[in-house]
Amino acid sequence: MSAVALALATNPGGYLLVLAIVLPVVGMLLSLVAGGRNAERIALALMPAGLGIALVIAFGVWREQAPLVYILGGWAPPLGIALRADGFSAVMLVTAALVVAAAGYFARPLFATPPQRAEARAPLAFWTLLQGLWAALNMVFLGGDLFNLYVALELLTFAAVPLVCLDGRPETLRAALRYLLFALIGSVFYLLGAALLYGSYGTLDIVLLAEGIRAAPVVAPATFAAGGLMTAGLLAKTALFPLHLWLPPAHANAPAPASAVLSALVVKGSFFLVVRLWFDVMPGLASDAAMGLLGALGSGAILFGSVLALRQRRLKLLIAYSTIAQVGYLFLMFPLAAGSEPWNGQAWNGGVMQALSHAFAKASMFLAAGLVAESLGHDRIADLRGIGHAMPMTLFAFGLGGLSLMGLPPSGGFTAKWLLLQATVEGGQWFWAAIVLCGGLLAGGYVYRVVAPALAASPLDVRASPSRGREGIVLALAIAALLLGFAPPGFLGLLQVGRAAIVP
Amino acid sequence: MTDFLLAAAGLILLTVAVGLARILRGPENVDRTMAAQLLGTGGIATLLLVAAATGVRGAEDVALGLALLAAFASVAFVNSAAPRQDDDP
Amino acid sequence: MTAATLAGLTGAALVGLGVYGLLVLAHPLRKLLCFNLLGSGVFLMFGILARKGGAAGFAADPVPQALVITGIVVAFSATALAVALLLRLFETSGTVTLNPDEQRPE
Amino acid sequence: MSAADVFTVVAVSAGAFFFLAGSVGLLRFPDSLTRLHALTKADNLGLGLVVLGLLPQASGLLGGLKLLGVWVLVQLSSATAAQVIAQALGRRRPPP
Amino acid sequence: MTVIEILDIGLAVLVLGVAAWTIAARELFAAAVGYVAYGLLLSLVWVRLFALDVALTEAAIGSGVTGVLLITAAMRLRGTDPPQASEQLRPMVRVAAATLCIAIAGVLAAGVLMMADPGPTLAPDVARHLGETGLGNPVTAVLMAFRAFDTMLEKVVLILAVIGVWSLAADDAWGSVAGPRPLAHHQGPLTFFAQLLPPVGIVVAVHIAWVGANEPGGAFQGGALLAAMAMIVLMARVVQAPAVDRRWLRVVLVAGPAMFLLIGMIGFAVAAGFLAYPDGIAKPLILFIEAFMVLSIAAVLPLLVIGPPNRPQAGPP
Repeated sequence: MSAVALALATNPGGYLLVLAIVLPVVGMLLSLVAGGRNAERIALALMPAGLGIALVIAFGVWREQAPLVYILGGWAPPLGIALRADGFSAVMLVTAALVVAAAGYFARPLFATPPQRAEARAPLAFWTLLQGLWAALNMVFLGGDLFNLYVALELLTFAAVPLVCLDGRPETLRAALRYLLFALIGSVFYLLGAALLYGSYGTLDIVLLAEGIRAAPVVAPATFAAGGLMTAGLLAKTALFPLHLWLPPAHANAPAPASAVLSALVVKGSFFLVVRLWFDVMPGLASDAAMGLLGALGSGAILFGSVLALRQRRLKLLIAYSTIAQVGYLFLMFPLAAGSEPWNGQAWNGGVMQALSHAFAKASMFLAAGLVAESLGHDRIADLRGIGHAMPMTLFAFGLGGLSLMGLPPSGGFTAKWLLLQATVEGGQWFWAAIVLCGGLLAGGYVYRVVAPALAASPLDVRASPSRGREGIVLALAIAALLLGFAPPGFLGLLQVGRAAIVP
Repeated sequence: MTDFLLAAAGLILLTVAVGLARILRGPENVDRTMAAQLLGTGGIATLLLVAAATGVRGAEDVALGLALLAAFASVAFVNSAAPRQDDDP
Repeated sequence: MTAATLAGLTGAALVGLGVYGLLVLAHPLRKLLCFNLLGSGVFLMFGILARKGGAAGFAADPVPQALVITGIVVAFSATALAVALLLRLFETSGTVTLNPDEQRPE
Repeated sequence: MSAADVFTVVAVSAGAFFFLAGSVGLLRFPDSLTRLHALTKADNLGLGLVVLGLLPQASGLLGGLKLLGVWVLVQLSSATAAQVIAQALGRRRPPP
Repeated sequence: MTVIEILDIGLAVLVLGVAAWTIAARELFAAAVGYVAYGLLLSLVWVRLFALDVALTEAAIGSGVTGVLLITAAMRLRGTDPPQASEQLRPMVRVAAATLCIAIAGVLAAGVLMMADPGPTLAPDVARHLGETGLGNPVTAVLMAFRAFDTMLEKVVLILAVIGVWSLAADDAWGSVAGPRPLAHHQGPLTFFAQLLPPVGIVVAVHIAWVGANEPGGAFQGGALLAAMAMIVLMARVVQAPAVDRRWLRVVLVAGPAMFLLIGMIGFAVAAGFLAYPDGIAKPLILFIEAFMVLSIAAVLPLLVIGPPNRPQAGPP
């Protein structure tokens, strides 16, 4: 059977993809009906189950060395909708399950229903929205249809925006509203692009579109317009420089577990779709100039985000600006792996590894910052002297996360940046290497700014020490980022499952 | 016959548009609310005429829906223009 | 010129108008109105696809029509959420500006 | 042209005329309240005649009933709207 | 040029004119009213495109429900427009923005003019498989069968939006009645209207939801009209909105997507898989799901319009 025929039929194990999406949706609906403390119980109970499903999917993709496919309702595309999991989807599913679970268990004391009440506003909203967000992410990673992915993107936005302003302060409301407007405009542009593609090829299915574009004697001009519009919309949602303005206030003012999920996963959702677009929908159309532009914007993000991170006075804002910089690295994979260059697996692996390691590292750092803010009542960097002695485990986790951002061994960030560097050498595109190295140095600077004074022996008034369990969660995430640095070759092979079918 | 119905639809749309231009300018919100009301009636008439002329099925249901909603803008306006309980002296 | 082409051109112009309003209007409710104009322009683009895809006894391709219906629902939910956010912002701070410079300094 | 068609032409023309009259009234009358009255009267008559004219063209009994339903609903809506708008006007500007 | 072409051009000019008006209007309220008019005109355009299902949706949502939402918001935000001088743009920026927008619109217009006619279509595929669903309305078949997953998730989007709106409540207002503080005045004619209209409206809404299987209409349009009736009685204060923590309200909210999911999962056991319907009983199953969806939509839309609970529980002031 041809690769296209394989992508249009359900294969064994495909039903797991349905479960990965339906489980959190059911959890969300049940949580809303059951209400009160049950919302928290349901969410926390489903997290291990969801992680299990994600792991089984990843194992299935790795064992078969081929994508899992499920045809919904038995209606094959172009009429119906397919769900597909390639290697990238599989690792993102596992990452999302791990980070969501970590944020969930971390959030328990923050979003517990007060004992004297049957139900309270913030806890109910948090636990239902968290599950909704998780479902939306899984949909983004598995969707095989551009309009279905539009619905997934909107679901993601609707779950993410209210999480920003759960505390109801004007600053957070303003940040949430700005975030919402950016995200909505981004999705409309995405939808417009999808319309143009349907008008040219009569399908919204990713595999069929790629096939149609490849088979067309002359590529319709609308295809390029669609690519541009969809990319622009998705970049606004990913907060790629210079469309990053909404991100720092939103991510820095949200409650810590929400910040962790937003920075680690939500921006990756729209990035994932940019990758889908240029590597799966229109792999042959990625011109060097367009991919170079994406790389240049990424480079701008790395430098700009890092420099601004160096200048922040609040810890959470520093971490938020660092997200802008780290998102920039993701876009270096476009000039290196797409475009006219021969398929460059190292650049692809580097980009994916960056997405994974940043997810764990950034989640760990935001949660660490949350613990610091809870213990001190503030997160002013100038007043963090001595925090390393008061909360050694938290600071250690923060430092490990920082290691990954800098790209120092041993860490997933190191592997990612090393692979990207190797790809620049192979492709002869040296200038990107300078950006990677420069960004590493700047990251070193802003991490040092926090860690060095924190290690000073200085008395610090700590209101309440965090629980061991929550510090453990923060450390576990940092260790996950570290362990990615020891990923065996088989793991890197998993990342490329599904590529062979697309790239001849 | 078809052309006659379409011409009538066009004429009604035109008169409604002229009225619309006059009252959307205000000066008061009441005038503007009336603009929405006017367009509702004229829009339904246009819809029915166009549907009859082009033979599109199910237009009566669209008209019914629009007719149900005809007073919506006015009611919403009056509703939110009324003072709230705690504004009362 | 057919009704479909005309609707498509209207859609294109609406997209332009919507983006213009989003760029130059400061009030969040105005931006939201423009978002809806932009959205309906995009839906009209689907409309021309539907009409030009009329075949097999259908006056219009049903698939883009179904997508537009879903799209209208999603756009409405987005508007409702944004309006609620905006009203809450107004209630808590007395202003509706989105300008971060007017946030209190940290 | 059949008798039904003649009926349609006459009734729809009359309807369009009332719409025209309503808009002219709108441009000529000085204040909101009189405009409101001119408008609702003319428009409802206009819509009523259009509906009447389209009845012979309706698809079956149900279609005709729906057309009449549309007219009744619009009557009800615009009467209510006129009333509540007039009340709102009165509340803001008490009569001298 | 034929009459219909003149009419189409006139309609397009009117749509664009009203759209431009909503952007240029000086006052917030004027812009909101302009949008209501715009929504109505747009549903005429959809009738001209022979997309009656969309026209119904646009009439109910675009003009009706969104109109109420925007008008109410504009009234509550009186005095916030025009913005401070600091937010006024320099003319150069305006010109640059206009240039960009004309470029975007130009590219899209070129795309429209170059589009193949007849264009690519899935209509034959829909026609081929329509029989398997037992439905006569192809749009309903796409929404409820071929792309049922989208439709189910769209209902989840609505529920997430409700949670998002409710999450904006003040902490001490949780558990109280949804929506802002009540109005002081009950208006005689409004109350009468709100008692008379809903029975008629319910009949129309159920009719439109029911015929949706074969004619234009369907669960969403019917549900939206039902929601409109709920909004009328809420605005006229004939009934009060329910408190947000009522269990029955939560059940009604999730009923649509939950039933969709449940029957979808049953498909694993008795049909071709998730969201597949067993042969022969697809139509009754779809109508069964739609009944629950109508209920959920009728509850969700008014809740989204009236906003978060806003009355402290301590008791009336």
